[in-house]
Amino acid sequence: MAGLKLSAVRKAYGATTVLHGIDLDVADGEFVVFVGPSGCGKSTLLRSIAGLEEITGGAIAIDGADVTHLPASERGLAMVFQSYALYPHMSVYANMAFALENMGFKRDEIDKRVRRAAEMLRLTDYLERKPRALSGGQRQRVAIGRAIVRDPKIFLFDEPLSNLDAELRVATRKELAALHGEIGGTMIYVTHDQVEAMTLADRIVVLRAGRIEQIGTPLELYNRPDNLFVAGFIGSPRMNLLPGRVTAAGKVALGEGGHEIACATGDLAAGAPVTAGIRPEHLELAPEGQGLPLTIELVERLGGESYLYGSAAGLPQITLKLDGQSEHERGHSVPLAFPQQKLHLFDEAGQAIRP
Amino acid sequence: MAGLKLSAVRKAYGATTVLHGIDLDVADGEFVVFVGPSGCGKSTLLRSIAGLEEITGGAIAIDGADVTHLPASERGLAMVFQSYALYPHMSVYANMAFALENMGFKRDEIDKRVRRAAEMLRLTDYLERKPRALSGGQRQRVAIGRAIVRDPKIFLFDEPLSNLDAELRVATRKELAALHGEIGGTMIYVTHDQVEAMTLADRIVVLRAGRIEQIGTPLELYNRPDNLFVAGFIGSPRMNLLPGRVTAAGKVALGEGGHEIACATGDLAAGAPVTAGIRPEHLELAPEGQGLPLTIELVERLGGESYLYGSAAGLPQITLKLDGQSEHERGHSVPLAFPQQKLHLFDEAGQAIRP
Amino acid sequence: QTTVRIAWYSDGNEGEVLADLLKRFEAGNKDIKVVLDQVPYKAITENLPVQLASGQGPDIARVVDLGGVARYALDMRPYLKDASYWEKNFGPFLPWMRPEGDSSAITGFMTQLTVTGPFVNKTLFEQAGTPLPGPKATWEEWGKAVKDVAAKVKAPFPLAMDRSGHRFFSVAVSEGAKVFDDKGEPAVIDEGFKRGAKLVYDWHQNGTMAKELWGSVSGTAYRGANDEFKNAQVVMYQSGSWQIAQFDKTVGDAFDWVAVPSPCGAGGCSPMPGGAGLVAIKTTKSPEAVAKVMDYLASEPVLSEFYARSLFVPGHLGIAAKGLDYAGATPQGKAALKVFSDQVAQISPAAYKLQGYANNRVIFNAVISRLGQAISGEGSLDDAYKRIESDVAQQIAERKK
Amino acid sequence: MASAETNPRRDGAGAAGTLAAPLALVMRLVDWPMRALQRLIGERRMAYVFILPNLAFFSLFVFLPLVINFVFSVTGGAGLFPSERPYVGAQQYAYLFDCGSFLDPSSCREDHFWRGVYNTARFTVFQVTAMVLFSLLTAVVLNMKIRGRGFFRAVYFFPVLLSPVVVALTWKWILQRDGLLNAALTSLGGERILFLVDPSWAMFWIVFVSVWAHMGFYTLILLAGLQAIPADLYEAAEMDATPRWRMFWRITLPLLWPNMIVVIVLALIKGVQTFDEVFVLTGGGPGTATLMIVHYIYETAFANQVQNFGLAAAASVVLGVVLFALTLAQLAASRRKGAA
Amino acid sequence: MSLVTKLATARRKPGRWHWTDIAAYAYLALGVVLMFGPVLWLGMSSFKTQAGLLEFPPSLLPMSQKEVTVPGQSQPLPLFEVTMPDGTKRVLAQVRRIGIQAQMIDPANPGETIRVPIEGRVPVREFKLATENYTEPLERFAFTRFLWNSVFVTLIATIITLIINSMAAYALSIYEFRGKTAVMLMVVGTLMIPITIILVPVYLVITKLGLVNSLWAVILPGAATPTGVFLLRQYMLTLPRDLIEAARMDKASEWQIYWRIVMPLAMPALAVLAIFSIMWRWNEFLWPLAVLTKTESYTLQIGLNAFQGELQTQWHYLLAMTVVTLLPVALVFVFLQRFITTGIANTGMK
Ligand SMILES: Nc1ncnc2c1ncn2[C@@H]1O[C@H](COP(=O)(O)OP(=O)(O)OP(=O)(O)O)[C@@H](O)[C@H]1O
Ligand SMILES: Nc1ncnc2c1ncn2[C@@H]1O[C@H](COP(=O)(O)OP(=O)(O)OP(=O)(O)O)[C@@H](O)[C@H]1O
Ligand SMILES: [Mg+2]
Ligand SMILES: [Mg+2]
Repeated sequence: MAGLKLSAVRKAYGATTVLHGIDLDVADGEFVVFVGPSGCGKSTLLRSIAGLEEITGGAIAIDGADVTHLPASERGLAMVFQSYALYPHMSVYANMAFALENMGFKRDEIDKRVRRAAEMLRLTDYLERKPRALSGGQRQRVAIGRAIVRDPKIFLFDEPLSNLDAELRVATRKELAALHGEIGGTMIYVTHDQVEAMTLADRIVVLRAGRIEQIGTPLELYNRPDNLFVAGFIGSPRMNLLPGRVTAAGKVALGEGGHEIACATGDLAAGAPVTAGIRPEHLELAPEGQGLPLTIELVERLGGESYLYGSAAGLPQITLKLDGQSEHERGHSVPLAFPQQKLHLFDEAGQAIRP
Repeated sequence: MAGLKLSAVRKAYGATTVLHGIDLDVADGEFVVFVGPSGCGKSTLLRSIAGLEEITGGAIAIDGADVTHLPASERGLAMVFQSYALYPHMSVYANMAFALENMGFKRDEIDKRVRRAAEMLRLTDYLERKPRALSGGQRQRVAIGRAIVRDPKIFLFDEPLSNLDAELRVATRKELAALHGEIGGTMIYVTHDQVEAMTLADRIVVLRAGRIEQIGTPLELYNRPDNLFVAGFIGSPRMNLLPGRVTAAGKVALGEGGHEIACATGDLAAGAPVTAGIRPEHLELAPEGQGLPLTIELVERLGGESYLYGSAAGLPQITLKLDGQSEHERGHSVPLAFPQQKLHLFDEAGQAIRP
Repeated sequence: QTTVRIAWYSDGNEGEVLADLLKRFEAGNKDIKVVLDQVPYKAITENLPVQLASGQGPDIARVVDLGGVARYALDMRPYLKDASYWEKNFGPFLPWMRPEGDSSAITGFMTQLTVTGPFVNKTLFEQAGTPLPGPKATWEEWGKAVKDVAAKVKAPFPLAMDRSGHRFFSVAVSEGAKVFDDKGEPAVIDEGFKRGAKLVYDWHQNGTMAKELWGSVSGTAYRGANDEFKNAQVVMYQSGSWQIAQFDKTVGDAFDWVAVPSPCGAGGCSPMPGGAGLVAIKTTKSPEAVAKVMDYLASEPVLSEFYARSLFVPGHLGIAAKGLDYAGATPQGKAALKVFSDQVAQISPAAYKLQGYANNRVIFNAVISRLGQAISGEGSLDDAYKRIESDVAQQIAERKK
Repeated sequence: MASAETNPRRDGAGAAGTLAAPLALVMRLVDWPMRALQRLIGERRMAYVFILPNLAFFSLFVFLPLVINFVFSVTGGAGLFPSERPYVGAQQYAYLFDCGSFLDPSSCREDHFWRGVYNTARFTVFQVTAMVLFSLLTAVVLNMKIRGRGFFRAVYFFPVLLSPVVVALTWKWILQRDGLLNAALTSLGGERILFLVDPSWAMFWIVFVSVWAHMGFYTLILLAGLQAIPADLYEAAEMDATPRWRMFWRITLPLLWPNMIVVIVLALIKGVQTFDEVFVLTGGGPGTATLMIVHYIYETAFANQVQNFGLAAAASVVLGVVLFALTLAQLAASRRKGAA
Repeated sequence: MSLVTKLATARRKPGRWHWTDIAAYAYLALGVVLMFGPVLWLGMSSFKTQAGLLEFPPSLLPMSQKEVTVPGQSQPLPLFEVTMPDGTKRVLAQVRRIGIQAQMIDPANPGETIRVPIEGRVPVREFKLATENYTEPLERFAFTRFLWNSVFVTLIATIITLIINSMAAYALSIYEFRGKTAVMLMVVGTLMIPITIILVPVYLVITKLGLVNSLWAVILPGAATPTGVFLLRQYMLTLPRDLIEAARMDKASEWQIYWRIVMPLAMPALAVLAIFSIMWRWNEFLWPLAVLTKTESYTLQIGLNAFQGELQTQWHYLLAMTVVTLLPVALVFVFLQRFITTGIANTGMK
């Protein structure tokens, strides 16, 4: 187990720069998740850490030792690929033993380790099978097993669950959390699934176009996004982001309608254009006659909760989440209240205004 | 636009029967969704309706006319495939025009129809592109456009959104709902996505191993599942299903611990084994010292809501959904209350006991 | 122990016979091991020259292109037991195997002297009720007679002639072709040649000859009609002495066949001589041993046995003079062998000269190739004449470079 | 049991059978020096180590001979070693291209070369056309849901494994005057046809035999292409009420096109190279009606008494240039497909 | 073409016979006859006697004339069915033939001689395999020696080819390195050079290496086949990159990745190359003929062709020996058949 330190890591393919100087400290035993939109460089960063890509600039240190120019095979890391990359011609056992053989372990030591990992992952019955005779979830576990047996300094995961179906994804996610609890290794995990990131991470790193937007615990990101991008990216359904304008300290007028809400505006002068953000689950229904009137365009009732999509003059579509099975119908108008303590405000550059 | 009537539709591949007599009436303009676990025969049923599979028994009538032995090309239906099945060598325009050309339409009529559909689907700018130059969502729209231009009697969809990523899926789902509102055609839609089924359907047909388990509106299925299967299948996260035993009329003891809850038991005699079901969102925290004590094993905080997974003596893992960011931690014990009106009870055969 | 390797191709059973004889030699000469490498004929014509040119050849080789290989031949004279025996018995043939400009070397002997000549299906003549033309009959007369017979008995090949330079020149020389000018340089196209060529060309035009042999392949490829003759589809087959063994074995008593003397023309009644020589190769490491083997094989009793068992016309004057008893042959075969042996005396000087000419294959190949084209309708005879002359000139020029 | 599975022998070799065990051992022993080497020169430069053996063989037995061949083509005489051959410059090429009119081979100095060129061109065009049509037809039939598909595929592929000489011999035995085909013809009351003596028939039959022998290979390529066409496209087309013929022209053919290009180019290249089969079957005849370029080269270099390596080499250089162009065309075509 | 269109798009329902099915089966049946027929015919012909081979019309099965031993005759006599002048038919044995008359006797009644015109007799024949077509040449030549040489050449050459070609293909498909394009161009450029046209230069190289008459002279020159490199490379390009990277993460050396990961996964392509290599090597004729001149180094193809003389070809032997050399190909075909169809389809010969 080991810590990891990235200093100004840059990566360019020819003329296009994919990573623009990434700085990151990962503590020993920490579970760090990279999220970000497709193509933002998550995989590239992970592969650079692994040594599968040569970085263009900066340095990578594992446990204090510089590994920037070490080939992948000598960094002592383990990686779980999105495709699992199991050796299709080898049995599960051989798949797990392969790395140990390469490292020159004795036959009985190999056997001991493989069996222990197999037991932990409930794979003991499948050791003789070839990967193609396994289900998706089992394959995924073999891929993890292959990483575990080596007792690596750091585990790297590149969207390991994205090939599983919804139900299995949930189950495996929970297993992964349990596993981290059990072996406690340093783990770096790439995903674009909200829920995975929120539930697994000690810390989340939000990437965008090769730059880090914010680093923090899941709830920090949810509760206090640093900027518009993070605010929009974290949370599902997306936060409602409504353009507005500061009318006075503590007052923001929304959209063209100019509906005024109370909101901490920090140092912003009156007239400054801002964006007010509020999550669908935080919007409340105001008492009749007050609040912003919202004309409902679509109602989705999922049983346990309902989503209302509606429009208000001069504002983008607003999503509202209600518990239970809402009675509202398309065409109804409901008054919206914006609870002040749940509001987020962003300045013209998209930076959060902290109260 | 037309109605559809299936009478005792059977389908067998050699010795294995895939559909065991399906009866279904779809009204003109209705949006019907087929759901069910993988391999239950959803696609087969849809393809049988389309005429791509010859059925082994029963009859299919469209608008009252028997089409059982008509080939697909003469049934006048349109289908959107999971893979979209766009002709890769033809432009978007040609893809949409292909069917019309086959049907012998005049050139300007074709042009008119294609352009109208393209407009409706916001594809006008892409008409000259080949499918490979389109994004996933655009391709999906082309596939729908190809169906629309023909003005078919019924639209058939086989998991049309499953190849899209999460965000796009949500957006397209809403578009589909809007489209149905606009053109109002009869639509039959296969999915295994809970949310799609709940939000799009007028009625949902739950299939299991080639048989219909229940037909009803989404909320009917959510609120009043006919049996254990539907109860477990509809709703996410799954309903907690807890084995128990009737101790007296209106009383059920759960698991080995024998925690007793109040519940309408219908005609069941004391001692009858039952399953009690309650959805994670309906479980409540009881006042301290009362209720079933649940030891928390895992907490997932998603920001707007939290899931608690815990165990109680002799019962399977119980999931509990709480609004907001729960303070509970792993290892804590919380007391559970089972609100009677939210409880579902199923007899030994899995049939719901209606109060 | 020295090893002597012989590269040998076979048409019939001569390989077996030789192997037999060599075994006896080895028994008497423990210090010499003789290995007989039996190869396809193709290896001798196409690969042996390359091998010899690169110094990789065998010690002894059975070759047909005597003039071509002569450059690589070993003069065994210093090593032979009795050179005069060789001169006496192989005299006329020794020059064939000598390098150009050499007039004394002894490089090998003829394993077989071939003489071209026609075989006739006598039974077909009988069935047609046509008498056989006499011994001095001309080619024209034969042509008419066989056409007549074929028409009566519905044989598809009145006259067949191997697609080969030797066979053609047996006609051309009889018609008076001289082939060389006074200086000894090739002058292939003369009146005699043209008469012969016209004859063959016309035969193809009027159906006396079928296009299948001369017209069916290109270039220098050989085609024979022995299979068709055996199948009684050929009335007269202009081939040569080497066919006897085969006919003897495979025709059986299906019909009567006879060899007849070479027909005549304006230039006489000469057949073409030819054959395969066994030649010692210069690059050998042990010329003494080679000479010893050759001496053994050329010795009269051994060679007699060889000729007799393989049913070859002897290329040894002494044996020829004595006459050979072909013990294994049927009366028909014996008769035919006699006819051919007698024909040796009829060979004209022009024919000898052509056979002895080092580059004779250049001439043969050009003639076959170009005449074949004319016969199959690609160009006229005159075109063919021009091409033959230029082909010959070109290749000889290339060789001299 | 588990350790047996991990034994590299089992992993490494598969079908190679008994040879596998010693081979695996050798390979394992090779690993030590290889690992050391890798440490020395780095991971990426190992590529050179892997390419080296093949490159060495290649240079020695292909590239060097090609160079020697070129040297032959600019020298003359009958000598075998380049040192024995006088330099003649472009003379051999001049001979080849010494023509009154390129359209009339008989006006050329090397008329057989030009006949070879025209015959080869004609043969190639016919052969490619027939090859494409029949392998397409066969692939389409084999792509149907047919019982015993594997067997039939094997049947059509089987002649590909025969050597050209066997192929030619087999058919010669059928086509000659007294062959099977004429026997059938005469027993049906027809006249014998001299298939290999009539120029048009001869050309027909060499095309036929060539298609017979190689069709299986191209069929497999097309079959792979057909199978790569997603079935749901046909279903979509069916839903679109597409008539059958239109499905073939508008869907099957366009989507099969990349494979068709491969087939066309490969067949083209093979056609230009044709030699053995035709040589044994017709010997280039009747006359020179089926004389191919390679046959000309062979004959010039070997069959003539004066083996004219220089002229043959010049002709082969010309042929090589043509083949190289065709190969590049194939590459370009497949590139374009790759981009597609 | 309309047949093609129908066939191309035929999607039939199970259990129903569309006319295209019938057409397809008919076409396939024709295919079986056309593809197997000629070779079968060759095989059967190889069992005919030299005379039987030439007869017209040819008999389907190897037949030969029946013979009887008749008392008083030293040799067995051939049997004929004879149409007598009165129209009756009798089976008679022929004693001799003189011109167009044959002297015959009735085997049952050997005393009486009957004269028959030769057109009036038809040979009585029986089924008989002329196995001597096989045994004679095999006895005459050092068959086992040739066989061993052929097997040795074929196997060793194939192994070398597989190894060095796959190594090169591995380098060309997995790595980026300087000079890669040049190497690729060289491979592709020579893909289509027929050996016939560089026979002499290669011979010179072999001579200089002193390999003439060694089996290595046959094995080595063809080992670095451009076709093999190309085919294997195309296949390896389809292997997932992830596997190789996973192996690197697993601390495998490059050699191990090649040998333990890439090779097993390239098995279908290797099998195809193996099949082709075996065929090429086994059937090779022109080249061994040029470099092998000693009996003890002959391969089967040369050894068994030695009865092709200048003036005569002994067809019965030639056919029989052709069949002999065909057998291993047939075996290879039977065993590796399943790889052929999948292999070529996937080797991206596209
Ligand atoms: N070999 C390459 N050459 C050039 N550009 C590349 C290469 N590999 C990746 N890129 C580019 O680098 C960027 C980052 O790619 P990367 O795979 O890291 O994205 P990602 O965040 O993992 O996306 P996803 O969520 O889709 O997996 C992309 O824009 C991609 O196009
Ligand atoms: N051609 C076929 N032959 C035999 N069985 C088949 C065939 N096609 C489908 N089946 C079987 O029919 C059953 C139903 O398949 P179907 O594709 O309709 O399932 P599905 O509900 O669409 O599943 P999914 O959600 O995975 O798409 C499956 O068990 C499948 O194995
Ligand atoms: Mg990625
Ligand atoms: Mg399905």
